[in-house]
Amino acid sequence: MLINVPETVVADALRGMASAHPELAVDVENRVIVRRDAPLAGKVGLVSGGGSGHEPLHGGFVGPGMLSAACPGEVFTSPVPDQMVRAAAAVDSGAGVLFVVKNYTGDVLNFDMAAELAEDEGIQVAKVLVDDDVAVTDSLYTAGRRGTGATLFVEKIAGAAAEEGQPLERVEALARQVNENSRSFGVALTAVTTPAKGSPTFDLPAGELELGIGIHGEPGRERRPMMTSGEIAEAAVDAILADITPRNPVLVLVNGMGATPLLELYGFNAEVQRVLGERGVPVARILVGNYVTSLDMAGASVTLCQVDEETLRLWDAPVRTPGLRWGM
Amino acid sequence: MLINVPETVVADALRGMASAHPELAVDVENRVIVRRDAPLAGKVGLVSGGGSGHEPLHGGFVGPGMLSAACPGEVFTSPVPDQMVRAAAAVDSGAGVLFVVKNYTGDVLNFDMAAELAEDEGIQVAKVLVDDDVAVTDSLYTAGRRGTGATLFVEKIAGAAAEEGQPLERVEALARQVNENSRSFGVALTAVTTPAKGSPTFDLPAGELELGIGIHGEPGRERRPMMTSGEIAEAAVDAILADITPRNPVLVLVNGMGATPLLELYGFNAEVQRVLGERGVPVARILVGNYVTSLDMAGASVTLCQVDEETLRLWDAPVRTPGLRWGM
Amino acid sequence: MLDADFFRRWMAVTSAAVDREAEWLTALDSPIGDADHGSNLQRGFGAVRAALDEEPPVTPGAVLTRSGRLLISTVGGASGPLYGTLLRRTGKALGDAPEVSREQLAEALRTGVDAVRQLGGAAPGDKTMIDALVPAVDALGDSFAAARAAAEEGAVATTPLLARKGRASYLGERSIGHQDPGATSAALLIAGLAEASGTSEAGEASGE
Amino acid sequence: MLDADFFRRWMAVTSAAVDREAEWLTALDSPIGDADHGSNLQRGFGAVRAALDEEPPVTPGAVLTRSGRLLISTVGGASGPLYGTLLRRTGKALGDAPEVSREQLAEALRTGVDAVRQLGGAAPGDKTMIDALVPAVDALGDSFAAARAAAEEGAVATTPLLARKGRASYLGERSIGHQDPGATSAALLIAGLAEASGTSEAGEASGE
Ligand SMILES: Nc1ncnc2c1ncn2[C@@H]1O[C@H](COP(=O)(O)OP(=O)(O)O)[C@@H](O)[C@H]1O
Ligand SMILES: Nc1ncnc2c1ncn2[C@@H]1O[C@H](COP(=O)(O)OP(=O)(O)O)[C@@H](O)[C@H]1O
Ligand SMILES: [Mg+2]
Ligand SMILES: [Mg+2]
Ligand SMILES: [Mg+2]
Ligand SMILES: [Mg+2]
Repeated sequence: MLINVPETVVADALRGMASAHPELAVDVENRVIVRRDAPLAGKVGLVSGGGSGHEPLHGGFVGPGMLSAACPGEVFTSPVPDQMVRAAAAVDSGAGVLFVVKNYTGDVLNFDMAAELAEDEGIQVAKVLVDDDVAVTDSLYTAGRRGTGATLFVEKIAGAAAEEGQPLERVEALARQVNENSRSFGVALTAVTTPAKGSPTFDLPAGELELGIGIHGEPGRERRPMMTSGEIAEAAVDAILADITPRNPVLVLVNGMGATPLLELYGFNAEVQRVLGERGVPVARILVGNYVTSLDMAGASVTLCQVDEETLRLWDAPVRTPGLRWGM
Repeated sequence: MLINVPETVVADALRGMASAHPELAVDVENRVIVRRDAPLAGKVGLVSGGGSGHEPLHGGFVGPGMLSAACPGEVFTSPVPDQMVRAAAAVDSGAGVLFVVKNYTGDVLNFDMAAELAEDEGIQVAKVLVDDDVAVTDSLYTAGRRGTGATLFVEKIAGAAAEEGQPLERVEALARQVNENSRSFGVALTAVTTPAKGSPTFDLPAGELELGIGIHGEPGRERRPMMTSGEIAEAAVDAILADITPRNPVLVLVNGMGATPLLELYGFNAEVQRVLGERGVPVARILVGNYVTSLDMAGASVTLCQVDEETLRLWDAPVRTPGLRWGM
Repeated sequence: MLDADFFRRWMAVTSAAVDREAEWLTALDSPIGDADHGSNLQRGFGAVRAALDEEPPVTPGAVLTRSGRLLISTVGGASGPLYGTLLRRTGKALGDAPEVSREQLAEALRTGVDAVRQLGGAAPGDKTMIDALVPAVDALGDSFAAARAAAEEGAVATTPLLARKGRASYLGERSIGHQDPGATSAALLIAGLAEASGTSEAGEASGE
Repeated sequence: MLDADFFRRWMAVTSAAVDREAEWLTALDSPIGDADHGSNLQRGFGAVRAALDEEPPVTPGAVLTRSGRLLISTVGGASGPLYGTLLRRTGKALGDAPEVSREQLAEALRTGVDAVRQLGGAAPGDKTMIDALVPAVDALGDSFAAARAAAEEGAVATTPLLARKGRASYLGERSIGHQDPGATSAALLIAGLAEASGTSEAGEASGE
């Protein structure tokens, strides 16, 4: 691994972000990344965060048109409430703050505690849970579905609404709507190696793959002999379509888990588009790249997000962050 | 690997690019990626290309402010002259075409043949060789230095000049100047696996690294026991500074080879910036990410490019490509 | 009776145990989790130990509330808020008494465990730390050693269970056959009581 | 004398040999190159074979110029222009004679090899295909079998050399100890002459 010591990986990365992105205020010690121009009068603050190792998510999505601040935790470990409270205080203009929380026990608990503490400090806080992964059985008796690729859609679309000055309830409702209209499915071709462990988290022989994986290096729901890109596209799209039947056009995220070459990812996108075409799903926009990653895991995920006129407009709105940028 | 069969990897990727980037004209059969608005009256055409497996280079750098067209070869294999002639014909407005060629025997020979053929068709062609890798001994009796990270700087800055309507000689001179002022050095933490071979191209145990690697999965100049990110930064920067002493500020590219997580890459950037600071090298801009990759290789390269007021202005100029985008 | 010193020792020996077993905890967290449980708790209990050394609280309750708050502020993940809440609520339940009995601790710890159950929504049998903590609290009335044995048994007994909470639940059937890392660390925490009482084998005699 | 049919056979057996040895060529290209030499030549000679089958040229020269142009258009990399030039220039040198002697082929091939030397700038001893081609052309005056033996010897003799051209040159000293993939494929090409002449063991007797 290209690191100094496992203990400083996150701090080192934040130092590196600080120098590469002078447009962001990176507080290395307290682990918050904030837009330099925050708080903006009348603007809702959008705060997210989660374990590190998913870059550019979330720190790379801070900037005009997207997040106001991000809180990076240790690798694959949700951040602590102190970070979130600090971020909320830094971005709140009085218009309130929306926490975008991926549905993991750790993230949920820490953001919940932070929301309580921030409210004690007089900040109005709303929360939206992202839980788009159809590989996980959803039930009242489990931790529910985990949040993966849809996070990008939620942060972008809610971020655009906040940038326009829409009020907290509206930004929250949009974020919830985007999540409800999003579904993801991922596959892994290799296991992940975390700095702390230093070796792959599980054993995955070269000729096999894991279907239905998350973004924390955990094994998936099922192991299978290697499949072609076309077969994987069918498995992923069909798993999603078994859960949701898009009537409106969809945004498509073909997301690399980290170590899959862009060349392969584009090829995978070709197959995903073929399958969507065969299944009659209309496509509005396509994004291909490494956006919600899992360190050095090889593999990919597909996220579909059904949009209407308004959410598509907000998706297309200008954004200026290290990880996603257009229109400015 | 996330592929169908090795034989269709490049064609599959081009189909995937075509759907994801409707703003580009992707000719899958003939393997050229062209700006939809080309040729633009009076504008110099900027054409590059090379083996596939380095994405986003070059196809991801086609668009306003950068390349007019790109020719992707097979994986790690330079494209054939037919592609380059077709690309030149597609983008030439009469103002001439500049070929940006990475200095590899295959690329040089094929672009040379293409230049002859294009000139036969009445297209004015100039060529610039990129040869920035200080790990390779430069001599009249060898193939010379290979072209790596500097390609991005050459394509961006020459592309901005072409976009402004500067004439061929000027665009060519700028490209040459950028190359002459650029130096790179790379390290590999893992070997690469090409679709055709299906297994790592060489054996690199987990506790060792290769210093002075290129972008085609070839081993480097030297194998060493694993070093820290800080030590690697020192080795890379010092190898560059042994060859060039920047008097002006530099652009810094901290480039991932493909499988190194962005988290580690940012951490590596922190160390590169520390070393540059200690060596007294003034820094104008920093770019961190996977731009000139080597499929699934883990590792990173550092490129420094000394700029003056004009080249810095052209670097900052708007660009709108799949791989690099700002200002529009 | 157990004084503040005992509780500081408890935290110290737990921290040492976590250091010693960090790799194992992370290894347990690999096949059914995200390979961070060991480093998470090392970070947290390391911070607890440092803070208690620097400025030792003078009541049992203060030691635990302070420790719990520190875990919440330094661990993150699921285990940070859960263990943090466990210690904080237990500490609160102890009030500001300068000394407490083992029975009082057992009662307070039950309050703490209930808070964890409420916060995380896990019931016994869901393959979480609850499966070590609940039997430990039940046995604590008897002795530290009994509590330790019960916790260890509870941790081992998570192996055949299907996970319904936490990351392991994502694996469905594939979570079966692996011991839960959080139940394992909970057993370390409970074992720390016996160790802190100075007689890890004959914990019954001491600590009251 | 050698007619167009012989030259088409030459290309066909070379294509078959490249198919057979593709993995080996790519394996040789791994430690000192970029692991594509086998697939490069397979693609090229596959295209050559298909084109010659579809529309067979009627003179030896035309077979080779056509094949060379096809290699240039389909292979890419260093070997595409180099092998393409080799065949194209050799074919041009053969003119439009309907039949040529082995001696005429040897002379034409020398022109082709010279063009490769000029194009790539490699001299004998630089650890490239030149190290198989030059001795082969020298021996071709004697017999196909002699040419084949010389080429194979030349290829094997690249192993201890330090590469000065092509990708292997980037490795400096580390290029020593590996056989050059291009010299190896050049030996396959030359061996194809003997095979095409129908008497790979007694090539001397045939082909003239
Ligand atoms: N809802 C819950 N209730 C109780 N304990 C839980 C719950 N979710 C997870 N745990 C415990 O937390 C442990 C994992 O902790 P850790 O690895 O530090 O956090 P994370 O899962 O966020 O990576 C699990 O082994 C389990 O015992
Ligand atoms: N300048 C040169 N002159 C002659 N032969 C060369 C030269 N450069 C490379 N070669 C030959 O080409 C072979 C490599 O071909 P190939 O792998 O197909 O192309 P690439 O190096 O572009 O990947 C080398 O083994 C060598 O024999
Ligand atoms: Mg975790
Ligand atoms: Mg090649
Ligand atoms: Mg964990
Ligand atoms: Mg090669």
